[in-house]
Amino acid sequence: MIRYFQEIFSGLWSLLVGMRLTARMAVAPTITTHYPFDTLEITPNFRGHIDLVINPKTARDKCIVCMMCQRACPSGCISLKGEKPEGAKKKVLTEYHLDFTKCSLCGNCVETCPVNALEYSRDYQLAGFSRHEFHFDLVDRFRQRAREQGLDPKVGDLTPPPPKPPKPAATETAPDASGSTDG
Amino acid sequence: MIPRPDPSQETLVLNMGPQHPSTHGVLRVVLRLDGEYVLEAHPVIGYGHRMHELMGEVRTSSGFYANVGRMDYGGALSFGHGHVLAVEKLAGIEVPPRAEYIRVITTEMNRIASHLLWFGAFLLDLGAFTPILYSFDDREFILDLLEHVTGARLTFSYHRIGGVARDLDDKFIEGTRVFLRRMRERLDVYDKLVTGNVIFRKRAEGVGVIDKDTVLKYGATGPVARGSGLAYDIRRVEPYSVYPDLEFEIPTATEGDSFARYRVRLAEIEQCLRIVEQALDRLPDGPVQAKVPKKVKLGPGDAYQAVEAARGELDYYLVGDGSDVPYRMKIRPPSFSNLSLLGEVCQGVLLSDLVTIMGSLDLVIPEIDR
Amino acid sequence: MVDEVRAALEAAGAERADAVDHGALGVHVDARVPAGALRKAVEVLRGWEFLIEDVVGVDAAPEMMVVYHFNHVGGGCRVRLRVLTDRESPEVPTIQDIFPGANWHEREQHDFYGVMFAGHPDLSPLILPEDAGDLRPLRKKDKRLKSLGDVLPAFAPPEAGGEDA
Amino acid sequence: MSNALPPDLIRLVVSLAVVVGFAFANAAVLVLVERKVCGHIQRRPGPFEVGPHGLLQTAIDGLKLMGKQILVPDNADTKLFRLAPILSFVPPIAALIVVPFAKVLQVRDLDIGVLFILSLAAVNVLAILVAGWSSANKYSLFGAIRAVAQNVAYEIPLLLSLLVVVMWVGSFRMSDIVAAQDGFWFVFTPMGFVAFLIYFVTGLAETNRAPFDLPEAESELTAGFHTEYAGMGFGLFFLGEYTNMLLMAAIATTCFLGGWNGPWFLAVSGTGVVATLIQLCWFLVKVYGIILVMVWIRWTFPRVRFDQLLNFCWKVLIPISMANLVATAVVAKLVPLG
Repeated sequence: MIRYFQEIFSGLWSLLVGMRLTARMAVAPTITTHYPFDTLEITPNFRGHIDLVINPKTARDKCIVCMMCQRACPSGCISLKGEKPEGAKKKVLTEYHLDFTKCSLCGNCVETCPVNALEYSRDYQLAGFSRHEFHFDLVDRFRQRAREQGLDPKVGDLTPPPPKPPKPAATETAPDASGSTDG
Repeated sequence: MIPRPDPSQETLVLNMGPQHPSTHGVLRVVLRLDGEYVLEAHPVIGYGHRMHELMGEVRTSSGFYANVGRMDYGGALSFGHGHVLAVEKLAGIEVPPRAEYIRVITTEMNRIASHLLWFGAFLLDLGAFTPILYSFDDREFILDLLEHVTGARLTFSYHRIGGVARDLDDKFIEGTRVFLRRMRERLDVYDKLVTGNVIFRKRAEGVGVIDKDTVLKYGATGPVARGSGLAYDIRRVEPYSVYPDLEFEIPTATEGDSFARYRVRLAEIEQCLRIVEQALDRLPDGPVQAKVPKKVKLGPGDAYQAVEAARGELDYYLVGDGSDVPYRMKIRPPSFSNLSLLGEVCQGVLLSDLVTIMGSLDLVIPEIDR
Repeated sequence: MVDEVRAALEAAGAERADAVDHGALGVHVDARVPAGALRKAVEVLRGWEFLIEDVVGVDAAPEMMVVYHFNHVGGGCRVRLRVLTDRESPEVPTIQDIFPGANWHEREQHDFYGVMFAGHPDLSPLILPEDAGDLRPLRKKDKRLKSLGDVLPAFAPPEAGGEDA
Repeated sequence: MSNALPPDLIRLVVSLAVVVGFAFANAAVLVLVERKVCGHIQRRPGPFEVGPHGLLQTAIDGLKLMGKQILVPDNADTKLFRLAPILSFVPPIAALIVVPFAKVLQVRDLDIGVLFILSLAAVNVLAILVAGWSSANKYSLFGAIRAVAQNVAYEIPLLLSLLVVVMWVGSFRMSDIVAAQDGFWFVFTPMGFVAFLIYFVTGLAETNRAPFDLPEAESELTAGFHTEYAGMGFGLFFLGEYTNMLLMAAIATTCFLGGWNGPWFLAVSGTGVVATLIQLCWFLVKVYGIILVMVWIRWTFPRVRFDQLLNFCWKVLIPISMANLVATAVVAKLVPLG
């Protein structure tokens, strides 16, 4: 009989303890962010989809069209094309397509790139009405982003760069070899 | 054999799932009910099957690695840890100690996050709506930290064969220390709100008792085994990584009921905090990435790597044929075995208890389906 | 522990049960068991406090292999049983009555490889859809198929007995 | 011409309109209160976008519900399926006519007021049963069965705890009960306090509020009896539920917390406009105080299990309320009240 009442009272007490806690929480300040008006700061390390690195001096991309990223991609979502301008030694990137619908954000492309021509974007508000909106044309994005930075984008520019004489053999990084995996 | 309606009996066949609030994903449980009593429970899995094992056999190890986190969205880092360890074992790659410490720190943080996710979801199954928001508050803290170091919040893709993708920075270390202090205080909130609550105790105590023998027969692991009195934790029984250097206990409970599993998980959060604290203190300097050949050749031969994921023992069985693509990759996810005992445990329980039991097993369906 | 288990497995009919380097291979005991002796060997393990880990099929050229993993709850003794079976019509006895946990693992391997587990009560598709039929997704196509000896040196030509322990 | 309509009838119609309006307004306010309280307990602001601090959220939600298509499942019993929501919200509104909001603010002062309210409140279970049965859905049926078992069981301690008050006052009439508590509320007597606690718990169960929300237990039965309802059908169930809550709180206020009486030092017992307004304020403060606690409880506790719910009723609530009733009988005999 005593245990019967004891159980009722201890049970009631445990309920009151919980209610006191939620009451304290109810008067505590809220911890949420009022999203569309107020956004959290996003970490610089955020790995979104990939983008081409803009070289701010030349307003060019760094890509050497070595196809390493395309080969490293486990999902086959990268396809790129390059052309050799007349008289130039290196290829110039003309097309870079990322099929983001298939991308699993593993980062292999960025890490295998021998010249660090790829970077992660910090786009996270990705939503669209059709899957075609996620077939990114990175060259196009490059142009837009460069303009936003006040540069005149020279991506896919097939006219050979005029200032050749100053450094004849300095940037002779071979497009095929030695991608160390340290990032 | 899936129960079918039988007009000769006064029983009801109820399809619970694949869309049901408490099956946590696309799990379907076919029940034969007598009133509210469950006569038979028959889990049907495979709705989220993506054939990860086949992908493991056609992709290189580093290419496949991104898939690993997709299996267990709750504890992606444990899955990644197991995968890189297995590959490194078969390829004979030495990992720098700093990288191994970083792996342990992040994995344990992820384990806490996973347990917090479970905590909220379990209470949601029992009809308490508020605890999930409190635990998500803490979980957000972890995810923010992990996002800072790995770049993603859920599918981290952080490990690399022979190391990790990015070194820890001071912001992460400081943030983690803040988190350790904060989490210890928050455990008190959970105790007050949930552990002591009489309704919760009545709902969880004595419900879904799994005895030791059932655990052995079905190969259940993780908190399910430890809640039944087996101190079976791969981090201790088969130490890997730097766990032998760290001091921590394996919390167990003997009752084997849902409440025991609940207690084990909460106690594990505390132990994870201890591990993270020690690992941070001992974090050695050095590189975080070993030199690995461009093509990581596997085998020939086979290797088995067991790690303790948040839900139990996770095993990778890799068979290599000398190329950089595994010949066979078998993943043994913990929830697979943990779920398989549901049919045996759920005989004669109430429908509400079935929800409790499923919740207490901490099922993650994508890892079962793979 | 390891030696006892080895002895018991050999007594139960295992062709060979070797102690292998756990650090390098992840198991302590690597045993090769003929299909006929599998159930006996598994019963031996059931007698001790072993828990079942998984059942794995490995498709290879002359014969395919079904691998069973068990672990002792105290640690220090992970056992691998390898059973070879015919590739065209693979069949091994079921162990689901000894370790009920093997039920799902066997069904899964049946899904993936078409291995018949003789005596299994219900080999309906577990993970694959019900209408999967004879899909058997993990069966290697001819191009990818390798001989067992190439993949696992221990199973290389009969004269090579060198175990990598 | 002018006496064609008796003034009493006009009064009744007007009052009924006011009561119905009040029921709707109450539901609108309570939905918002519930979401706001829930939000703050969970450390988020709750609805925030529509109107200042989200005050108009319910209005928008109501509009949305009205705009939605009314879906009737194929196998459902269409007539019953449509009847159920109406059955759920009309009786509690009808019951409001005997609630004394102030000394003169009462539509009808029936001499069986308490019985009238309880009998109308009990129709709620019928609505749930009809809804669950006619939906032709197994989960709905489970919800309906649970609701019937639960409400039938909890009706007993509910009545027993109210009988304590009735026995004391010697009348079922609401105004008598309030009058008997002038400056002396029943909740401050030992028997009254126990009866109040029991009444509160059973009230939670009768209105299917958490932790006794088994008929709609969402983690078990997806949404229980209203799984198949969408649009305004669902909205009417909501309306009924919140009106029921109001009713339960109103009875508790009337029977235990002194009705429209203020605390003894602030009691105003006149019949003038100002006095009536003060009395109304007191009444509403008490009613919404009780409802706030109900909401607070809902967002704090897990749900009980079905057998525990019934065990709790039969093994704890009924014996205690019986004993309480007997004790009251003895005391009332020894210490006659007024």
